[in-house]
Amino acid sequence: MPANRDVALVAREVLEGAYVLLTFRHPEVAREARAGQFVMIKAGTSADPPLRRPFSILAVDPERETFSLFLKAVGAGSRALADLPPGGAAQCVGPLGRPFEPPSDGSEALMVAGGYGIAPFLLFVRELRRAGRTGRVFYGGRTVADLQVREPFTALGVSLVPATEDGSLGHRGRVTAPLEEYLDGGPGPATLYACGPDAMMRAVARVAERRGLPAQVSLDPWMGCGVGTCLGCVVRIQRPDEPQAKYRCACTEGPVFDAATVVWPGEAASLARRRAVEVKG
Amino acid sequence: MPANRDVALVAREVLEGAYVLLTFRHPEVAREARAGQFVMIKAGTSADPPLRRPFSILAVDPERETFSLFLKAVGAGSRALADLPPGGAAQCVGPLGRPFEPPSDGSEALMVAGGYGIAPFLLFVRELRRAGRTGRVFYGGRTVADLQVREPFTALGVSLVPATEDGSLGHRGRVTAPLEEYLDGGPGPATLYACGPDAMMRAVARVAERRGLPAQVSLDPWMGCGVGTCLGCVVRIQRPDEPQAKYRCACTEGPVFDAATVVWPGEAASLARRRAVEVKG
Amino acid sequence: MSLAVEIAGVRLKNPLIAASGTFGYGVEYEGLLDLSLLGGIVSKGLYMEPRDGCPTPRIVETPSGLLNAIGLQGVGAPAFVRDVLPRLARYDTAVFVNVCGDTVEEYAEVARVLAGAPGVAGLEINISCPNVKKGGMAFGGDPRMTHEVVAAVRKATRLPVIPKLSPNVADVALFARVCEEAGADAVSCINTLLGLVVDVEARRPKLAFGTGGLSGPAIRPVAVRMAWQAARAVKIPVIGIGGVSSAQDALEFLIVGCRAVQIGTANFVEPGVYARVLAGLEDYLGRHGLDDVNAVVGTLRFPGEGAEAGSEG
Amino acid sequence: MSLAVEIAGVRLKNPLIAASGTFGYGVEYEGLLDLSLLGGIVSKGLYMEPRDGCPTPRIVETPSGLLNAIGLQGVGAPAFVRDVLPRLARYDTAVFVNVCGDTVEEYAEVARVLAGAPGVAGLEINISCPNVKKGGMAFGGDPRMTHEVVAAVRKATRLPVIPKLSPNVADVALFARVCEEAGADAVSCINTLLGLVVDVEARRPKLAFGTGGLSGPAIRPVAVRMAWQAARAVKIPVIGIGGVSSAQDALEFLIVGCRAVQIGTANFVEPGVYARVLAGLEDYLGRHGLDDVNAVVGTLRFPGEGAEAGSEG
Ligand SMILES: Cc1cc2nc3c(=O)[nH]c(=O)nc-3n(C[C@H](O)[C@H](O)[C@H](O)COP(=O)(O)OP(=O)(O)OC[C@H]3O[C@@H](n4cnc5c(N)ncnc54)[C@H](O)[C@@H]3O)c2cc1C
Ligand SMILES: Cc1cc2nc3c(=O)[nH]c(=O)nc-3n(C[C@H](O)[C@H](O)[C@H](O)COP(=O)(O)OP(=O)(O)OC[C@H]3O[C@@H](n4cnc5c(N)ncnc54)[C@H](O)[C@@H]3O)c2cc1C
Ligand SMILES: Cc1cc2nc3c(=O)[nH]c(=O)nc-3n(C[C@H](O)[C@H](O)[C@H](O)COP(=O)(O)O)c2cc1C
Ligand SMILES: Cc1cc2nc3c(=O)[nH]c(=O)nc-3n(C[C@H](O)[C@H](O)[C@H](O)COP(=O)(O)O)c2cc1C
Ligand code: FES
Ligand code: FES
Repeated sequence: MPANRDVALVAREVLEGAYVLLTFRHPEVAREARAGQFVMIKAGTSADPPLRRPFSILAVDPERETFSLFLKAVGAGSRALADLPPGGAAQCVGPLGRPFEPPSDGSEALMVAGGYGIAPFLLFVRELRRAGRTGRVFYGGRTVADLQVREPFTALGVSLVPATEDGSLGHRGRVTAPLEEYLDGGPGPATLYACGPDAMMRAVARVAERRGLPAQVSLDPWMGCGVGTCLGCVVRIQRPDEPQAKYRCACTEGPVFDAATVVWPGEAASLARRRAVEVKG
Repeated sequence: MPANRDVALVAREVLEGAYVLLTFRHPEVAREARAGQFVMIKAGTSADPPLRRPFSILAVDPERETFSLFLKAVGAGSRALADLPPGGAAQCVGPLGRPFEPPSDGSEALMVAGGYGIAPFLLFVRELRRAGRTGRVFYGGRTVADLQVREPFTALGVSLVPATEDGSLGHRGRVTAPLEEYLDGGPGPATLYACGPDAMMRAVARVAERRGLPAQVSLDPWMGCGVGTCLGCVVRIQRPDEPQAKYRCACTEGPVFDAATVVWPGEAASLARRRAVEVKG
Repeated sequence: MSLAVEIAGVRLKNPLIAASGTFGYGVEYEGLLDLSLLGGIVSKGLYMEPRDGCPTPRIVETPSGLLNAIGLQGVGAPAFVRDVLPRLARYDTAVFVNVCGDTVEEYAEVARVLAGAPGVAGLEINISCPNVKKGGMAFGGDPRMTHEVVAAVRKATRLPVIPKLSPNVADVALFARVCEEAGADAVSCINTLLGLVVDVEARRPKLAFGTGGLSGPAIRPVAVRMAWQAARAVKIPVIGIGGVSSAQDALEFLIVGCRAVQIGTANFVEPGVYARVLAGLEDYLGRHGLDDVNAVVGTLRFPGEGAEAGSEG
Repeated sequence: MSLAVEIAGVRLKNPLIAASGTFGYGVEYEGLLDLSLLGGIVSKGLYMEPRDGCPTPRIVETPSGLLNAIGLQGVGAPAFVRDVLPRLARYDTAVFVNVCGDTVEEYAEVARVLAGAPGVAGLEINISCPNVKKGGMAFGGDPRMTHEVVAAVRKATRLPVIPKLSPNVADVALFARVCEEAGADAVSCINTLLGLVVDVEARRPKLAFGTGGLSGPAIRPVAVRMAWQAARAVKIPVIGIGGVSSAQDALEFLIVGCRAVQIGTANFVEPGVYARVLAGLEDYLGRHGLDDVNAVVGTLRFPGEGAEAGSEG
């Protein structure tokens, strides 16, 4: 059950490129969080900006009752969090949202992360491992500074394939290239998981569609409340049994959706195409 | 000439009782500040709270081009400053306002400070010393934690007489008691200077009036702009040559005023009484 | 210490009500907070039919505020009665329904559907809906249309009728009086202020719909002023709304004459807001030696005036 | 790259003007910033006689806003002409004077005093002043009184006449049209929103006067909406005002159709605001491949409409 709490910043590690690792004490999040879930959090009590912000739960420590975020300061809300002094106060509710679903038996989890989109996959890798499953991470960004959460994966023995647009680390170019390369190598059955910029998630969804693979994407629309009441976060989703797409709250029915049900902005809803995928997936 | 600058927090020392010492880089303030002057300063750029806050300039270091504040976190604006992380950004204009005027030749400066009202007197003591003059500080507060800026005075060889309401340091009771005691001892000519809570400043003004001593008080009305345009900081002042009191900006015509010209809220303007004082003073 | 208040014959255990459109149908908060903490809940706006709502973006933040154009996405009155009301029956809180309409007839129809349903404490009439017959002008911007809508709902039901005033008028007191004359049992004051935020890079409105309604702390001074004006103008109770997120904010509305207070945007910011505000109210009453929240209602001493009429409570 | 704009025949070197009552008489900022940076300055409101203004507190902060009741403390028009205008003559900026009156006749009289003075670029008519003959109701809240004041000033002077619209009306476009018909050369839009903040401990208004005018970032979405409505309603130029503190904010007003923008409360927050906003405007024009700020005026693409009429510049 999600819980709302005033939380204190327990630890803060400033990384390169406006990234920061923040750890807060929040027993319910620490105990219950599942991969793909998020918190709504806000530093202090100033009314400008007024709202909390959604961040994926990167890691939890149930014993210390803490959770951690991997956060990029991009605007006023994230900057206020990134600038919190140790001990500083935040308001936080979580864990929220629908988590990633594990791949069906025998299917390998191929995780594709862009920038801070790596965040939900650390918990996911641990969940997979607890279930005795395996996975592989494709991690993309503009430059090496966008790929800062690598050790925790390799420490768990998960293979992590980096890709940067400027070639500063790993494959030069889009992260979908090494993904396709891997799939071309003819591995066993696979399930795709994507979290990152919209364009990347669409690309992964297309790969999945083309290859007839199931895929889950973690969307990040703007969110006002995180609990299904502001109706600001709605995305168009069309389930196979539905005659047309419906607005659904990304905060409660997502953020993780079956990629085949997502009506991407600007794309005509091709139900037939999606149906076909559903049938195969 | 006052200057407006974006400043960075250079040093931060957290003291007891919600007090903090903050040091910022601001060449003009560091070079030009005089005792009793203040800065208008605001942490960050959030629009809530919207305005800067006035703080007395405690100390300057012209070589490092820095100045320091002695700040008590009481509300949102001061708390945001007190919580700035090192390197954190603030917006600051200064030095502003009318400084203390030195006592006339042969008159001893008796400074009466309440709580953060000590702030302007450290510069004042240095100014006096540069002019080969002497002074004496009466420093009051509720408890010892309110009297944290003592060493810098004693290090300069200035005698500092503490008074706390709970008796935790120095005289138990109001700070005006040791002041009156000192005056009863029949020192030479003296000029009173007061900065602190309104009630304390009124009490000092009454002592001055009763004893026929000149007095300067540093008022702290609410200030919106610090530069004479919002007209929010006005106080009623009646100069000896004026038939009635006028609203005057505490930010530009003050914050330091001749105590005899101040029309205290709720007090009928007794011009005659004040005139009498003026004549003697 | 009593926090109970009475609005239009409905007893609320405390003066805090969740505002329409900011609390879903209430059930969304089931896991997060105890709904029985609340004096009442106003459902989001309901037409007869389900609605899809506006395209996105639907919400944009502004300094200390929120601009929204949700477009009244909702399940429609019949589905609300069927699916939601039974779930809310478990909680000890008054359920008000926010009634919408494209036409005067639709308002009355929605009111009739709800009048027959168990568990509805009263109807809040959202007169800020666009009038489709009059080219989309809001009912609540015109005194005659306001009267017509309120009178039609009044005729359709014996439930308490509570029109919700629009702030986008010159004289909110006039509209409060019109509602009182048309048979309203109370008024809610205020709905959102019409606003526009421009995406300067794209040179379009940031909201897909264009303009939107401004809410949140930013509007509180305007809302308190209007609630004060409305409370002086009518004998029926006024429910204050606009930017409440603390006990102090709620007290501002009570002191200017409101019998109860709605909390809107703050639900998004802080799901636990009710417990905090209630604790603050109790603390205030204690510090002021009062044992009934009604004792503060209408106690504003306005410069040059005597105290406003005290509470009857 | 040209930032120059023209308002009512007056050429401004850039579209940024200091708003009345927030920049003193301009001379207060002499030491702090170069007044020649500004497109223009509007003096604080002037009646014929000097005024003491309201008791304190006169200003209270609100979330992202400021509520003020200064009471138009000022030196009066004759002293302004004698003491202030000569000092402003040194700067290369357009000086507008904000004209107040207790009666229609006083507005005309102030206008005449200023018409004869060198160095006045135009008159901004503060129609939000209380009408002493009508029990203190603001001139600007009534279309007929608005027309009367504007027409009287129009008759009294050949200087550009720029009424400043009140936001405390239902239909700001109507008032813009009334001003245009009465002979105004431009309109300023908007003045402050009427608000009330309560000191809950004392159960009195926080402002000594009672109610006050709300300004600052909090009101920007309302101000942009009203400026957009006014700009669509009239042919004369509209000067946008309300919560501007960045180039983006100023661009919002320009894009919805304003020819120039006033900066008010931000002067208190940041004396250096003009240089920063100007740099931001230049950066924006550069990034968008534009070499004239007039090219963005009125370029809003509103959903379901074509682009608004482009600029003539
Ligand atoms: C489920 C989820 C998980 C996330 N996890 C992480 C994470 O682990 N780490 C991380 O760094 N970030 C994460 N994000 C993104 C993060 O929430 C945003 O970066 C943050 O909210 C930005 O807030 P801000 O105030 O800093 O920036 P803002 O100033 O609010 O704006 C940042 C961006 O959002 C856009 N924007 C603002 N308002 C709207 C609106 N109404 N509609 C559409 N777009 C708008 C702006 O144009 C701008 O590009 C996640 C988002 C979601 C939805
Ligand atoms: C010249 C000068 C020098 C100062 N020097 C120092 C110093 O060296 N150190 C220091 O710690 N403080 C100093 N102060 C006081 C300091 O400015 C305040 O404590 C600070 O502004 C409080 O801001 P805040 O946001 O923290 O609190 P706020 O939340 O703004 O309120 C703090 C107090 O101010 C009152 N207040 C708020 N608005 C108004 C209003 N409109 N009118 C009247 N009262 C109002 C509140 O009721 C409350 O009691 C000085 C003040 C002045 C004028
Ligand atoms: C996202 C959102 C949706 C809203 N939907 C409705 C609605 O359906 N019906 C209604 O009468 N008011 C609606 N409102 C207005 C609120 O009920 C309330 O009057 C307004 O937000 C002011 O209060 P606040 O400042 O506390 O939010 C909505 C407000 C918001 C922010
Ligand atoms: C302290 C203060 C004093 C003001 N005095 C006047 C005035 O004398 N005449 C006038 O027309 N407007 C006056 N205004 C209104 C401003 O000119 C401006 O219209 C309003 O503040 C909105 O702009 P802003 O949000 O940029 O402040 C005043 C505003 C403030 C905050
Ligand atoms: S974020 Fe508010 S409904 Fe999803
Ligand atoms: S603080 Fe604004 S005039 Fe003094």
